[in-house]
Amino acid sequence: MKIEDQTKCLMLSLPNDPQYGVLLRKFVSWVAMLEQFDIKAIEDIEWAVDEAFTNALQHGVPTVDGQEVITVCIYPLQDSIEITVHDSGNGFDPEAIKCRQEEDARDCEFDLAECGRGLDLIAASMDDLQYDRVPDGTRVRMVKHRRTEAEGT
Amino acid sequence: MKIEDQTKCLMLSLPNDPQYGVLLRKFVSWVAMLEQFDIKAIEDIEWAVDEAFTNALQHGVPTVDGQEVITVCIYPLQDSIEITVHDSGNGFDPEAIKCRQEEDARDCEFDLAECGRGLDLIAASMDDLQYDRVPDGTRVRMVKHRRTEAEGT
Amino acid sequence: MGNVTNFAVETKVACAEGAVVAIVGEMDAYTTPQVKVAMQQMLDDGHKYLIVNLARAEYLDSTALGALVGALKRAREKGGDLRLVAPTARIMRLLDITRLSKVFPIDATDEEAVAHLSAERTGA
Amino acid sequence: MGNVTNFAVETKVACAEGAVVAIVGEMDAYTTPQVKVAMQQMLDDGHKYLIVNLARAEYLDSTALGALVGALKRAREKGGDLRLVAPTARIMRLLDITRLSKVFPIDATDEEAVAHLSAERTGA
Ligand SMILES: Nc1ncnc2c1ncn2[C@@H]1O[C@H](COP(=O)(O)OP(=O)(O)O)[C@@H](O)[C@H]1O
Ligand SMILES: Nc1ncnc2c1ncn2[C@@H]1O[C@H](COP(=O)(O)OP(=O)(O)O)[C@@H](O)[C@H]1O
Repeated sequence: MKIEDQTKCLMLSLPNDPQYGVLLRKFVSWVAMLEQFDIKAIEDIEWAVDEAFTNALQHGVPTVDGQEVITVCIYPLQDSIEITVHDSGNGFDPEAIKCRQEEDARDCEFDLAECGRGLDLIAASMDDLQYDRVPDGTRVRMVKHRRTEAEGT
Repeated sequence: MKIEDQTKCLMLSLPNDPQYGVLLRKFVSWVAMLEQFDIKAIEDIEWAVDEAFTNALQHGVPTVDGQEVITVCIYPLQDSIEITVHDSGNGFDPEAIKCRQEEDARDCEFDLAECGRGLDLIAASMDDLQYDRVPDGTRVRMVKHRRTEAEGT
Repeated sequence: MGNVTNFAVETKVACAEGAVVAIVGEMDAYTTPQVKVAMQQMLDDGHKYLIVNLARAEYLDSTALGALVGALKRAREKGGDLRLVAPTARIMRLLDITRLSKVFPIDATDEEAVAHLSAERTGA
Repeated sequence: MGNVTNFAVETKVACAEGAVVAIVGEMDAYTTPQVKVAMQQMLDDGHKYLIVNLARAEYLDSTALGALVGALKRAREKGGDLRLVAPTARIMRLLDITRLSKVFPIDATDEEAVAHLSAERTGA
Protein backbone atom coordinates (compact mmCIF):
# COMPACT_ATOMS: atom_id res chain seq x y z
CA MET A 1 0.00 0.00 0.00
CA LYS A 2 1.84 3.04 -1.25
CA ILE A 3 -0.41 5.98 -0.50
CA GLU A 4 2.52 8.36 -0.87
CA ASP A 5 2.71 7.77 -4.64
CA GLN A 6 -0.87 8.69 -5.20
CA THR A 7 -1.82 12.21 -5.98
CA LYS A 8 -5.47 11.70 -6.90
CA CYS A 9 -7.45 11.56 -3.71
CA LEU A 10 -10.91 12.54 -2.56
CA MET A 11 -10.86 13.76 0.99
CA LEU A 12 -13.71 14.18 3.41
CA SER A 13 -13.40 15.68 6.84
CA LEU A 14 -16.37 15.30 9.17
CA PRO A 15 -17.24 16.42 12.68
CA ASN A 16 -17.30 13.74 15.37
CA ASP A 17 -21.04 13.14 15.00
CA PRO A 18 -22.75 9.85 14.11
CA GLN A 19 -25.41 11.59 12.03
CA TYR A 20 -22.82 12.03 9.28
CA GLY A 21 -22.20 8.29 8.91
CA VAL A 22 -24.90 8.00 6.28
CA LEU A 23 -23.36 10.85 4.25
CA LEU A 24 -19.97 9.21 4.40
CA ARG A 25 -21.37 5.85 3.29
CA LYS A 26 -23.26 7.39 0.40
CA PHE A 27 -20.27 9.41 -0.71
CA VAL A 28 -17.89 6.48 -0.65
CA SER A 29 -20.37 4.21 -2.39
CA TRP A 30 -20.78 6.80 -5.15
CA VAL A 31 -17.05 7.04 -5.68
CA ALA A 32 -16.96 3.23 -5.91
CA MET A 33 -19.87 3.36 -8.36
CA LEU A 34 -18.03 5.89 -10.55
CA GLU A 35 -15.06 3.54 -10.36
CA GLN A 36 -17.21 0.71 -11.71
CA PHE A 37 -17.15 -1.53 -8.66
CA ASP A 38 -19.95 -4.07 -8.63
CA ILE A 39 -22.87 -3.76 -6.23
CA LYS A 40 -21.58 -6.39 -3.79
CA ALA A 41 -18.18 -4.71 -3.59
CA ILE A 42 -19.88 -1.37 -3.02
CA GLU A 43 -21.90 -2.84 -0.15
CA ASP A 44 -18.69 -4.23 1.36
CA ILE A 45 -16.94 -0.88 1.06
CA GLU A 46 -19.91 0.85 2.70
CA TRP A 47 -19.76 -1.52 5.67
CA ALA A 48 -16.02 -1.18 6.10
CA VAL A 49 -16.05 2.61 5.98
CA ASP A 50 -19.03 2.76 8.30
CA GLU A 51 -17.37 0.52 10.87
CA ALA A 52 -14.12 2.44 10.69
CA PHE A 53 -16.05 5.70 11.12
CA THR A 54 -18.00 4.32 14.09
CA ASN A 55 -14.76 3.18 15.72
CA ALA A 56 -13.23 6.59 15.14
CA LEU A 57 -16.30 8.18 16.76
CA GLN A 58 -16.15 5.86 19.76
CA HIS A 59 -12.45 5.50 20.34
CA GLY A 60 -11.03 8.75 18.92
CA VAL A 61 -10.14 11.33 21.54
CA PRO A 62 -11.19 14.95 21.04
CA THR A 63 -8.33 17.32 20.36
CA VAL A 64 -7.56 20.29 22.61
CA ASP A 65 -10.14 22.61 21.01
CA GLY A 66 -12.84 20.06 21.81
CA GLN A 67 -13.71 19.48 18.17
CA GLU A 68 -12.56 16.16 16.86
CA VAL A 69 -12.53 15.72 13.15
CA ILE A 70 -12.53 12.39 11.35
CA THR A 71 -10.76 12.47 8.02
CA VAL A 72 -11.44 10.00 5.26
CA CYS A 73 -9.29 9.79 2.12
CA ILE A 74 -10.39 7.81 -0.89
CA TYR A 75 -7.81 6.83 -3.50
CA PRO A 76 -9.32 5.43 -6.70
CA LEU A 77 -6.54 3.25 -8.15
CA GLN A 78 -6.19 1.22 -11.31
CA ASP A 79 -7.38 -2.13 -9.95
CA SER A 80 -8.53 -1.19 -6.49
CA ILE A 81 -9.85 1.49 -4.21
CA GLU A 82 -7.97 2.42 -1.06
CA ILE A 83 -9.61 4.21 1.83
CA THR A 84 -8.07 5.60 4.98
CA VAL A 85 -9.98 6.73 8.06
CA HIS A 86 -8.02 8.90 10.40
CA ASP A 87 -8.98 9.84 13.96
CA SER A 88 -7.13 11.63 16.74
CA GLY A 89 -7.23 8.81 19.30
CA ASN A 90 -4.44 6.74 20.80
CA GLY A 91 -5.02 3.64 18.73
CA PHE A 92 -4.85 0.05 19.93
CA ASP A 93 -3.16 -3.23 19.26
CA PRO A 94 -5.20 -5.07 16.66
CA GLU A 95 -3.31 -8.31 17.42
CA ALA A 96 -4.50 -8.29 21.02
CA ILE A 97 -8.08 -7.86 19.86
CA LYS A 98 -7.69 -10.54 17.25
CA CYS A 99 -6.62 -13.01 19.94
CA ARG A 100 -9.50 -12.12 22.19
CA GLN A 101 -11.89 -12.67 19.31
CA GLU A 102 -10.41 -16.04 18.44
CA GLU A 103 -10.83 -17.09 22.05
CA ASP A 104 -14.44 -15.92 22.00
CA ALA A 105 -14.99 -17.95 18.88
CA ARG A 106 -13.57 -21.04 20.58
CA ASP A 107 -15.63 -20.38 23.69
CA CYS A 108 -19.04 -20.04 22.19
CA GLU A 109 -20.27 -21.16 18.86
CA PHE A 110 -23.17 -18.72 18.99
CA ASP A 111 -21.63 -15.38 19.90
CA LEU A 112 -24.07 -13.26 21.87
CA ALA A 113 -21.73 -10.32 22.44
CA GLU A 114 -23.37 -6.94 21.98
CA CYS A 115 -20.29 -5.35 20.46
CA GLY A 116 -17.01 -6.30 18.85
CA ARG A 117 -18.23 -7.17 15.35
CA GLY A 118 -16.88 -4.04 13.66
CA LEU A 119 -13.33 -5.18 12.99
CA ASP A 120 -14.59 -8.58 11.85
CA LEU A 121 -16.93 -6.91 9.40
CA ILE A 122 -14.15 -4.68 8.04
CA ALA A 123 -11.87 -7.70 7.66
CA ALA A 124 -14.57 -9.73 5.92
CA SER A 125 -15.47 -6.85 3.60
CA MET A 126 -12.06 -5.67 2.45
CA ASP A 127 -9.08 -7.38 0.84
CA ASP A 128 -6.45 -5.65 2.90
CA LEU A 129 -6.58 -3.89 6.25
CA GLN A 130 -3.92 -2.15 8.29
CA TYR A 131 -3.95 -0.03 11.44
CA ASP A 132 -1.25 2.58 11.93
CA ARG A 133 -0.36 4.90 14.76
CA VAL A 134 0.35 8.23 13.11
CA PRO A 135 1.72 11.27 14.96
CA ASP A 136 -1.73 12.76 15.51
CA GLY A 137 -3.89 9.69 15.98
CA THR A 138 -4.94 6.38 14.52
CA ARG A 139 -5.31 5.59 10.85
CA VAL A 140 -6.91 2.54 9.33
CA ARG A 141 -6.11 1.76 5.69
CA MET A 142 -8.44 -0.50 3.79
CA VAL A 143 -8.13 -1.82 0.25
CA LYS A 144 -10.75 -3.38 -1.98
CA HIS A 145 -9.67 -4.92 -5.27
CA ARG A 146 -11.76 -4.69 -8.37
CA ARG A 147 -12.87 -8.17 -9.28
CA THR A 148 -11.92 -9.19 -12.80
CA GLU A 149 -14.56 -10.68 -15.12
CA ALA A 150 -12.91 -14.09 -14.80
CA GLU A 151 -13.64 -14.23 -11.07
CA GLY A 152 -17.35 -14.22 -11.81
CA THR A 153 -20.20 -12.63 -9.92
CA MET B 1 -20.56 35.98 7.37
CA LYS B 2 -18.39 34.91 10.26
CA ILE B 3 -16.80 31.63 9.21
CA GLU B 4 -14.09 32.04 11.83
CA ASP B 5 -16.52 31.47 14.70
CA GLN B 6 -17.74 28.18 13.35
CA THR B 7 -16.12 24.98 14.39
CA LYS B 8 -18.57 22.52 12.90
CA CYS B 9 -17.75 22.11 9.25
CA LEU B 10 -17.91 19.35 6.68
CA MET B 11 -15.02 19.58 4.29
CA LEU B 12 -14.58 17.98 0.93
CA SER B 13 -11.46 18.16 -1.15
CA LEU B 14 -11.69 16.97 -4.74
CA PRO B 15 -9.29 16.60 -7.65
CA ASN B 16 -9.68 19.05 -10.52
CA ASP B 17 -11.91 16.71 -12.53
CA PRO B 18 -15.47 17.42 -13.71
CA GLN B 19 -16.56 13.83 -13.12
CA TYR B 20 -16.70 14.60 -9.40
CA GLY B 21 -19.28 17.38 -9.79
CA VAL B 22 -22.12 14.95 -9.36
CA LEU B 23 -20.61 13.59 -6.12
CA LEU B 24 -20.23 17.09 -4.77
CA ARG B 25 -23.82 18.00 -5.64
CA LYS B 26 -25.19 14.85 -4.04
CA PHE B 27 -23.10 15.33 -0.93
CA VAL B 28 -24.10 18.94 -0.43
CA SER B 29 -27.75 18.20 -1.12
CA TRP B 30 -27.70 15.47 1.52
CA VAL B 31 -26.20 17.77 4.09
CA ALA B 32 -28.96 20.26 3.28
CA MET B 33 -31.51 17.45 3.58
CA LEU B 34 -30.19 16.47 7.01
CA GLU B 35 -30.45 20.16 7.90
CA GLN B 36 -34.13 20.12 6.94
CA PHE B 37 -33.95 22.47 3.99
CA ASP B 38 -36.92 22.16 1.67
CA ILE B 39 -36.60 20.59 -1.75
CA LYS B 40 -36.51 23.89 -3.65
CA ALA B 41 -33.76 25.24 -1.42
CA ILE B 42 -31.82 22.01 -1.90
CA GLU B 43 -32.10 22.36 -5.67
CA ASP B 44 -30.84 25.93 -5.42
CA ILE B 45 -27.89 24.89 -3.27
CA GLU B 46 -27.03 22.13 -5.74
CA TRP B 47 -26.95 24.60 -8.62
CA ALA B 48 -24.86 27.14 -6.74
CA VAL B 49 -22.28 24.60 -5.62
CA ASP B 50 -22.14 23.04 -9.07
CA GLU B 51 -21.55 26.40 -10.75
CA ALA B 52 -18.88 27.39 -8.22
CA PHE B 53 -17.19 24.02 -8.76
CA THR B 54 -17.33 24.37 -12.55
CA ASN B 55 -15.81 27.85 -12.30
CA ALA B 56 -13.08 26.54 -10.03
CA LEU B 57 -12.37 23.78 -12.58
CA GLN B 58 -12.24 26.22 -15.47
CA HIS B 59 -10.56 29.22 -13.91
CA GLY B 60 -8.48 27.71 -11.11
CA VAL B 61 -4.79 27.38 -11.91
CA PRO B 62 -2.96 24.14 -11.09
CA THR B 63 -0.46 24.39 -8.29
CA VAL B 64 3.24 23.58 -8.75
CA ASP B 65 2.85 19.81 -8.37
CA GLY B 66 0.34 19.82 -11.21
CA GLN B 67 -2.50 18.60 -9.06
CA GLU B 68 -5.09 21.20 -8.33
CA VAL B 69 -7.49 20.50 -5.54
CA ILE B 70 -10.85 22.17 -5.08
CA THR B 71 -11.92 22.45 -1.48
CA VAL B 72 -15.50 22.81 -0.39
CA CYS B 73 -16.50 23.58 3.19
CA ILE B 74 -20.07 23.28 4.37
CA TYR B 75 -21.13 25.00 7.58
CA PRO B 76 -24.56 23.97 8.83
CA LEU B 77 -25.71 26.93 10.92
CA GLN B 78 -28.77 27.65 13.02
CA ASP B 79 -30.85 29.38 10.35
CA SER B 80 -28.75 28.91 7.27
CA ILE B 81 -26.16 26.86 5.50
CA GLU B 82 -22.91 28.44 4.37
CA ILE B 83 -20.73 26.93 1.69
CA THR B 84 -17.29 27.98 0.51
CA VAL B 85 -15.59 26.78 -2.65
CA HIS B 86 -11.88 27.37 -2.76
CA ASP B 87 -9.64 27.08 -5.81
CA SER B 88 -6.01 27.98 -6.42
CA GLY B 89 -6.61 30.45 -9.24
CA ASN B 90 -6.00 34.18 -9.40
CA GLY B 91 -9.59 35.24 -8.98
CA PHE B 92 -11.34 38.05 -10.81
CA ASP B 93 -13.29 41.19 -10.25
CA PRO B 94 -16.96 40.25 -9.90
CA GLU B 95 -17.96 43.90 -10.30
CA ALA B 96 -16.42 44.04 -13.76
CA ILE B 97 -18.33 40.94 -14.77
CA LYS B 98 -21.52 42.25 -13.23
CA CYS B 99 -21.31 45.35 -15.40
CA ARG B 100 -20.66 43.34 -18.52
CA GLN B 101 -23.68 41.25 -17.78
CA GLU B 102 -25.92 44.25 -17.18
CA GLU B 103 -24.79 45.66 -20.52
CA ASP B 104 -25.56 42.36 -22.20
CA ALA B 105 -28.98 42.40 -20.62
CA ARG B 106 -29.63 45.88 -21.98
CA ASP B 107 -28.31 44.92 -25.39
CA CYS B 108 -30.34 41.85 -26.07
CA GLU B 109 -33.53 40.72 -24.48
CA PHE B 110 -32.97 37.17 -25.64
CA ASP B 111 -29.45 36.30 -24.57
CA LEU B 112 -27.93 33.73 -26.91
CA ALA B 113 -24.51 33.62 -25.20
CA GLU B 114 -23.12 30.10 -24.82
CA CYS B 115 -21.51 30.84 -21.48
CA GLY B 116 -21.68 33.32 -18.63
CA ARG B 117 -24.80 32.06 -16.84
CA GLY B 118 -22.98 30.50 -13.90
CA LEU B 119 -22.62 33.55 -11.67
CA ASP B 120 -26.21 34.56 -12.44
CA LEU B 121 -27.43 31.15 -11.39
CA ILE B 122 -25.43 31.28 -8.16
CA ALA B 123 -26.78 34.75 -7.40
CA ALA B 124 -30.35 33.69 -8.15
CA SER B 125 -30.04 30.54 -6.06
CA MET B 126 -28.37 31.84 -2.91
CA ASP B 127 -29.20 34.61 -0.45
CA ASP B 128 -25.68 35.90 -0.07
CA LEU B 129 -22.61 35.60 -2.27
CA GLN B 130 -19.09 36.90 -1.86
CA TYR B 131 -15.84 36.36 -3.74
CA ASP B 132 -12.55 36.70 -1.87
CA ARG B 133 -8.95 36.59 -2.93
CA VAL B 134 -7.23 34.47 -0.32
CA PRO B 135 -3.44 33.94 -0.13
CA ASP B 136 -3.57 30.70 -2.11
CA GLY B 137 -6.41 31.31 -4.53
CA THR B 138 -10.01 32.34 -4.91
CA ARG B 139 -12.80 31.58 -2.48
CA VAL B 140 -16.49 32.02 -3.05
CA ARG B 141 -18.76 32.08 0.01
CA MET B 142 -22.42 31.38 -0.46
CA VAL B 143 -25.21 31.47 2.09
CA LYS B 144 -28.70 30.03 1.92
CA HIS B 145 -31.18 30.91 4.65
CA ARG B 146 -33.67 28.43 5.93
CA ARG B 147 -37.14 29.66 5.06
CA THR B 148 -39.42 30.03 8.05
CA GLU B 149 -42.90 28.49 7.99
CA ALA B 150 -44.41 31.97 7.74
CA GLU B 151 -42.74 32.57 4.39
CA GLY B 152 -44.74 29.74 2.89
CA THR B 153 -43.76 27.21 0.26
CA MET C 1 -32.73 12.68 -5.23
CA GLY C 2 -33.07 10.01 -2.58
CA ASN C 3 -33.62 10.61 1.08
CA VAL C 4 -31.08 10.27 3.85
CA THR C 5 -33.45 11.12 6.64
CA ASN C 6 -36.22 8.59 6.14
CA PHE C 7 -35.42 6.48 9.16
CA ALA C 8 -38.33 5.23 11.27
CA VAL C 9 -39.20 2.55 13.81
CA GLU C 10 -42.79 1.33 13.78
CA THR C 11 -44.13 -0.77 16.65
CA LYS C 12 -47.37 -2.65 16.90
CA VAL C 13 -48.77 -5.23 19.28
CA ALA C 14 -49.12 -8.58 17.51
CA CYS C 15 -50.58 -10.82 20.22
CA ALA C 16 -50.84 -11.12 24.02
CA GLU C 17 -47.12 -11.15 24.74
CA GLY C 18 -45.76 -10.33 21.29
CA ALA C 19 -44.95 -7.11 19.42
CA VAL C 20 -43.67 -6.27 15.96
CA VAL C 21 -40.89 -3.70 15.63
CA ALA C 22 -40.48 -2.67 11.98
CA ILE C 23 -37.31 -0.88 10.92
CA VAL C 24 -37.50 1.51 7.99
CA GLY C 25 -34.35 2.95 6.40
CA GLU C 26 -30.75 2.77 7.50
CA MET C 27 -29.97 1.41 10.97
CA ASP C 28 -26.50 2.57 12.00
CA ALA C 29 -24.69 4.13 14.97
CA TYR C 30 -26.90 7.21 14.66
CA THR C 31 -30.32 5.57 14.36
CA THR C 32 -29.82 2.40 16.42
CA PRO C 33 -30.55 4.12 19.75
CA GLN C 34 -34.14 4.75 18.54
CA VAL C 35 -34.57 1.04 17.81
CA LYS C 36 -33.12 0.10 21.20
CA VAL C 37 -35.59 2.39 22.95
CA ALA C 38 -38.52 0.96 20.97
CA MET C 39 -37.53 -2.65 21.66
CA GLN C 40 -36.95 -1.98 25.37
CA GLN C 41 -40.31 -0.24 25.58
CA MET C 42 -42.04 -3.31 24.14
CA LEU C 43 -40.19 -5.59 26.58
CA ASP C 44 -41.05 -3.31 29.49
CA ASP C 45 -44.70 -3.36 28.42
CA GLY C 46 -44.76 -7.12 28.83
CA HIS C 47 -44.19 -8.09 25.18
CA LYS C 48 -41.41 -10.60 25.73
CA TYR C 49 -41.75 -11.99 22.21
CA LEU C 50 -40.24 -9.53 19.76
CA ILE C 51 -40.66 -9.71 16.01
CA VAL C 52 -38.21 -7.43 14.22
CA ASN C 53 -39.39 -6.80 10.69
CA LEU C 54 -36.48 -5.92 8.39
CA ALA C 55 -38.35 -5.86 5.07
CA ARG C 56 -37.83 -2.11 4.73
CA ALA C 57 -34.48 -1.95 6.57
CA GLU C 58 -32.09 -0.82 3.84
CA TYR C 59 -28.94 -1.04 5.87
CA LEU C 60 -27.64 -2.54 9.11
CA ASP C 61 -24.15 -2.40 10.56
CA SER C 62 -22.40 -3.94 13.58
CA THR C 63 -23.92 -1.39 15.93
CA ALA C 64 -27.39 -2.43 14.74
CA LEU C 65 -26.53 -6.12 15.16
CA GLY C 66 -25.29 -5.46 18.69
CA ALA C 67 -28.63 -3.89 19.58
CA LEU C 68 -30.56 -6.83 18.11
CA VAL C 69 -28.41 -9.33 20.01
CA GLY C 70 -28.94 -7.32 23.18
CA ALA C 71 -32.71 -7.36 22.74
CA LEU C 72 -32.62 -11.09 21.99
CA LYS C 73 -30.79 -11.71 25.28
CA ARG C 74 -33.19 -9.48 27.23
CA ALA C 75 -36.20 -11.21 25.68
CA ARG C 76 -34.81 -14.65 26.52
CA GLU C 77 -34.03 -13.52 30.08
CA LYS C 78 -37.77 -12.86 30.42
CA GLY C 79 -38.58 -16.26 28.99
CA GLY C 80 -39.42 -14.79 25.59
CA ASP C 81 -37.57 -14.66 22.27
CA LEU C 82 -36.74 -12.46 19.28
CA ARG C 83 -37.28 -13.39 15.62
CA LEU C 84 -36.22 -11.53 12.50
CA VAL C 85 -38.62 -11.15 9.58
CA ALA C 86 -37.87 -10.69 5.89
CA PRO C 87 -34.26 -9.48 5.87
CA THR C 88 -33.14 -8.33 2.42
CA ALA C 89 -30.43 -10.26 0.60
CA ARG C 90 -27.90 -7.69 1.73
CA ILE C 91 -28.82 -8.02 5.39
CA MET C 92 -28.90 -11.80 5.07
CA ARG C 93 -25.33 -11.54 3.82
CA LEU C 94 -24.41 -9.46 6.89
CA LEU C 95 -25.99 -12.03 9.19
CA ASP C 96 -23.99 -14.77 7.46
CA ILE C 97 -20.68 -12.87 7.64
CA THR C 98 -21.16 -12.29 11.37
CA ARG C 99 -22.47 -15.85 11.95
CA LEU C 100 -25.63 -14.36 13.43
CA SER C 101 -27.84 -16.20 10.95
CA LYS C 102 -27.36 -19.15 13.32
CA VAL C 103 -28.35 -17.07 16.34
CA PHE C 104 -31.55 -15.40 15.12
CA PRO C 105 -34.56 -17.39 14.02
CA ILE C 106 -35.66 -15.89 10.69
CA ASP C 107 -39.15 -15.91 9.15
CA ALA C 108 -40.59 -14.71 5.88
CA THR C 109 -43.60 -12.86 7.33
CA ASP C 110 -44.84 -11.42 10.60
CA GLU C 111 -47.62 -14.03 10.62
CA GLU C 112 -45.11 -16.86 10.39
CA ALA C 113 -43.14 -15.36 13.27
CA VAL C 114 -46.30 -14.97 15.36
CA ALA C 115 -47.17 -18.60 14.69
CA HIS C 116 -43.73 -19.73 15.83
CA LEU C 117 -43.85 -17.61 18.96
CA SER C 118 -47.37 -18.82 19.83
CA ALA C 119 -46.15 -22.37 19.52
CA GLU C 120 -43.18 -21.53 21.75
CA ARG C 121 -45.45 -19.81 24.27
CA THR C 122 -47.83 -22.70 24.56
CA GLY C 123 -44.83 -25.00 24.77
CA ALA C 124 -45.84 -26.81 21.58
CA MET D 1 -28.78 3.25 -3.45
CA GLY D 2 -29.27 5.50 -6.49
CA ASN D 3 -27.01 5.70 -9.49
CA VAL D 4 -24.57 8.46 -10.28
CA THR D 5 -23.39 7.01 -13.55
CA ASN D 6 -26.65 6.55 -15.42
CA PHE D 7 -26.09 9.32 -17.93
CA ALA D 8 -27.03 8.67 -21.55
CA VAL D 9 -27.84 10.51 -24.77
CA GLU D 10 -30.25 8.76 -27.11
CA THR D 11 -30.68 9.98 -30.67
CA LYS D 12 -33.26 9.01 -33.22
CA VAL D 13 -34.33 10.35 -36.59
CA ALA D 14 -37.85 11.80 -36.33
CA CYS D 15 -38.52 12.99 -39.87
CA ALA D 16 -36.70 14.04 -43.05
CA GLU D 17 -34.71 16.88 -41.52
CA GLY D 18 -35.51 16.36 -37.85
CA ALA D 19 -33.96 14.30 -35.07
CA VAL D 20 -34.75 13.70 -31.41
CA VAL D 21 -31.94 13.89 -28.87
CA ALA D 22 -33.11 12.50 -25.53
CA ILE D 23 -31.08 13.27 -22.41
CA VAL D 24 -31.15 10.77 -19.57
CA GLY D 25 -29.69 11.61 -16.16
CA GLU D 26 -27.62 14.59 -15.04
CA MET D 27 -26.28 16.99 -17.68
CA ASP D 28 -23.39 18.94 -16.19
CA ALA D 29 -19.84 20.02 -17.04
CA TYR D 30 -18.80 16.36 -17.19
CA THR D 31 -21.60 14.94 -19.34
CA THR D 32 -22.45 17.94 -21.55
CA PRO D 33 -19.66 17.21 -24.08
CA GLN D 34 -21.45 13.96 -24.97
CA VAL D 35 -24.65 15.86 -25.69
CA LYS D 36 -22.77 18.44 -27.75
CA VAL D 37 -21.25 15.69 -29.88
CA ALA D 38 -24.63 14.01 -30.39
CA MET D 39 -26.36 17.25 -31.38
CA GLN D 40 -23.54 18.25 -33.72
CA GLN D 41 -23.64 14.79 -35.30
CA MET D 42 -27.35 15.20 -36.03
CA LEU D 43 -26.80 18.66 -37.51
CA ASP D 44 -23.91 17.36 -39.63
CA ASP D 45 -26.12 14.53 -40.87
CA GLY D 46 -28.58 17.07 -42.25
CA HIS D 47 -31.06 17.08 -39.39
CA LYS D 48 -31.32 20.81 -38.93
CA TYR D 49 -34.44 20.52 -36.78
CA LEU D 50 -33.42 19.30 -33.33
CA ILE D 51 -35.86 18.08 -30.71
CA VAL D 52 -34.22 17.84 -27.31
CA ASN D 53 -36.27 15.61 -25.05
CA LEU D 54 -35.71 16.44 -21.39
CA ALA D 55 -38.35 14.17 -19.83
CA ARG D 56 -35.67 11.99 -18.24
CA ALA D 57 -33.10 14.77 -17.73
CA GLU D 58 -32.80 14.96 -13.96
CA TYR D 59 -30.45 17.89 -13.81
CA LEU D 60 -29.12 20.69 -16.02
CA ASP D 61 -26.69 23.45 -15.14
CA SER D 62 -25.32 26.52 -16.92
CA THR D 63 -22.85 24.43 -18.91
CA ALA D 64 -25.74 22.34 -20.22
CA LEU D 65 -27.74 25.46 -21.08
CA GLY D 66 -24.74 26.89 -22.94
CA ALA D 67 -24.58 23.76 -25.09
CA LEU D 68 -28.31 23.90 -25.85
CA VAL D 69 -28.08 27.59 -26.81
CA GLY D 70 -25.09 26.78 -29.01
CA ALA D 71 -26.99 24.03 -30.81
CA LEU D 72 -30.01 26.31 -31.21
CA LYS D 73 -27.80 28.91 -32.90
CA ARG D 74 -26.15 26.31 -35.15
CA ALA D 75 -29.54 24.88 -36.13
CA ARG D 76 -30.89 28.35 -36.96
CA GLU D 77 -27.76 29.15 -38.97
CA LYS D 78 -28.69 26.18 -41.15
CA GLY D 79 -32.25 27.42 -41.45
CA GLY D 80 -33.49 24.94 -38.86
CA ASP D 81 -34.49 25.22 -35.22
CA LEU D 82 -34.27 23.55 -31.80
CA ARG D 83 -37.23 22.76 -29.53
CA LEU D 84 -37.23 21.43 -25.99
CA VAL D 85 -39.64 18.69 -24.98
CA ALA D 86 -41.09 17.89 -21.56
CA PRO D 87 -38.68 19.64 -19.17
CA THR D 88 -39.34 18.72 -15.53
CA ALA D 89 -40.57 21.39 -13.13
CA ARG D 90 -37.02 21.80 -11.86
CA ILE D 91 -35.58 22.39 -15.31
CA MET D 92 -38.46 24.72 -16.16
CA ARG D 93 -37.44 26.72 -13.09
CA LEU D 94 -33.85 26.85 -14.39
CA LEU D 95 -35.05 28.07 -17.79
CA ASP D 96 -37.09 30.78 -16.07
CA ILE D 97 -34.23 31.91 -13.81
CA THR D 98 -31.92 32.24 -16.82
CA ARG D 99 -34.67 33.78 -18.97
CA LEU D 100 -34.14 31.02 -21.53
CA SER D 101 -37.79 29.95 -21.34
CA LYS D 102 -38.31 32.87 -23.74
CA VAL D 103 -35.58 31.65 -26.05
CA PHE D 104 -36.46 27.98 -26.45
CA PRO D 105 -39.77 26.83 -27.86
CA ILE D 106 -41.08 24.16 -25.47
CA ASP D 107 -43.46 21.29 -26.25
CA ALA D 108 -45.08 18.57 -24.19
CA THR D 109 -44.26 15.65 -26.50
CA ASP D 110 -41.91 14.75 -29.34
CA GLU D 111 -44.94 14.50 -31.65
CA GLU D 112 -46.00 18.04 -30.85
CA ALA D 113 -42.47 19.25 -31.54
CA VAL D 114 -42.36 17.35 -34.85
CA ALA D 115 -45.68 18.92 -35.85
CA HIS D 116 -44.34 22.41 -35.09
CA LEU D 117 -41.14 21.79 -37.00
CA SER D 118 -43.00 20.34 -40.00
CA ALA D 119 -45.17 23.45 -40.05
CA GLU D 120 -42.05 25.60 -39.85
CA ARG D 121 -40.40 23.57 -42.60
CA THR D 122 -43.26 23.88 -45.00
CA GLY D 123 -43.51 27.55 -44.07
CA ALA D 124 -47.02 27.13 -42.69
N1 LIG E 1 -9.97 3.77 15.73
C1 LIG E 1 -9.77 3.07 16.87
N2 LIG E 1 -9.07 3.62 17.90
C2 LIG E 1 -8.87 2.93 19.05
N3 LIG E 1 -9.33 1.69 19.27
C3 LIG E 1 -10.03 1.08 18.29
C4 LIG E 1 -10.27 1.72 17.04
N4 LIG E 1 -10.97 0.85 16.26
C5 LIG E 1 -11.16 -0.26 17.00
N5 LIG E 1 -10.59 -0.13 18.22
C6 LIG E 1 -10.57 -1.16 19.29
O1 LIG E 1 -10.97 -2.39 18.74
C7 LIG E 1 -12.06 -2.93 19.48
C8 LIG E 1 -12.95 -3.74 18.58
O2 LIG E 1 -13.58 -2.90 17.65
P1 LIG E 1 -14.93 -3.38 16.96
O3 LIG E 1 -14.72 -4.75 16.43
O4 LIG E 1 -15.33 -2.33 15.99
O5 LIG E 1 -15.98 -3.47 18.13
P2 LIG E 1 -16.58 -2.38 19.13
O6 LIG E 1 -16.19 -1.03 18.63
O7 LIG E 1 -18.05 -2.65 19.06
O8 LIG E 1 -15.98 -2.71 20.46
C9 LIG E 1 -12.73 -1.72 20.10
O9 LIG E 1 -13.48 -2.04 21.23
C10 LIG E 1 -11.53 -0.85 20.40
O10 LIG E 1 -10.92 -1.23 21.62
N1 LIG F 1 -13.34 30.86 -9.42
C1 LIG F 1 -13.10 31.77 -10.39
N2 LIG F 1 -11.83 32.19 -10.63
C2 LIG F 1 -11.57 33.09 -11.60
N3 LIG F 1 -12.53 33.63 -12.39
C3 LIG F 1 -13.80 33.28 -12.19
C4 LIG F 1 -14.17 32.35 -11.19
N4 LIG F 1 -15.51 32.20 -11.21
C5 LIG F 1 -15.96 32.98 -12.20
N5 LIG F 1 -14.94 33.66 -12.80
C6 LIG F 1 -15.04 34.64 -13.90
O1 LIG F 1 -16.39 35.02 -14.05
C7 LIG F 1 -16.82 34.80 -15.40
C8 LIG F 1 -18.30 34.45 -15.42
O2 LIG F 1 -18.50 33.19 -14.82
P1 LIG F 1 -19.80 32.37 -15.18
O3 LIG F 1 -20.97 33.27 -15.03
O4 LIG F 1 -19.78 31.13 -14.37
O5 LIG F 1 -19.66 32.04 -16.72
P2 LIG F 1 -18.59 31.17 -17.52
O6 LIG F 1 -17.76 30.42 -16.53
O7 LIG F 1 -19.46 30.31 -18.38
O8 LIG F 1 -17.81 32.18 -18.30
C9 LIG F 1 -15.92 33.71 -15.92
O9 LIG F 1 -15.82 33.71 -17.32
C10 LIG F 1 -14.61 34.06 -15.23
O10 LIG F 1 -13.94 35.06 -15.94
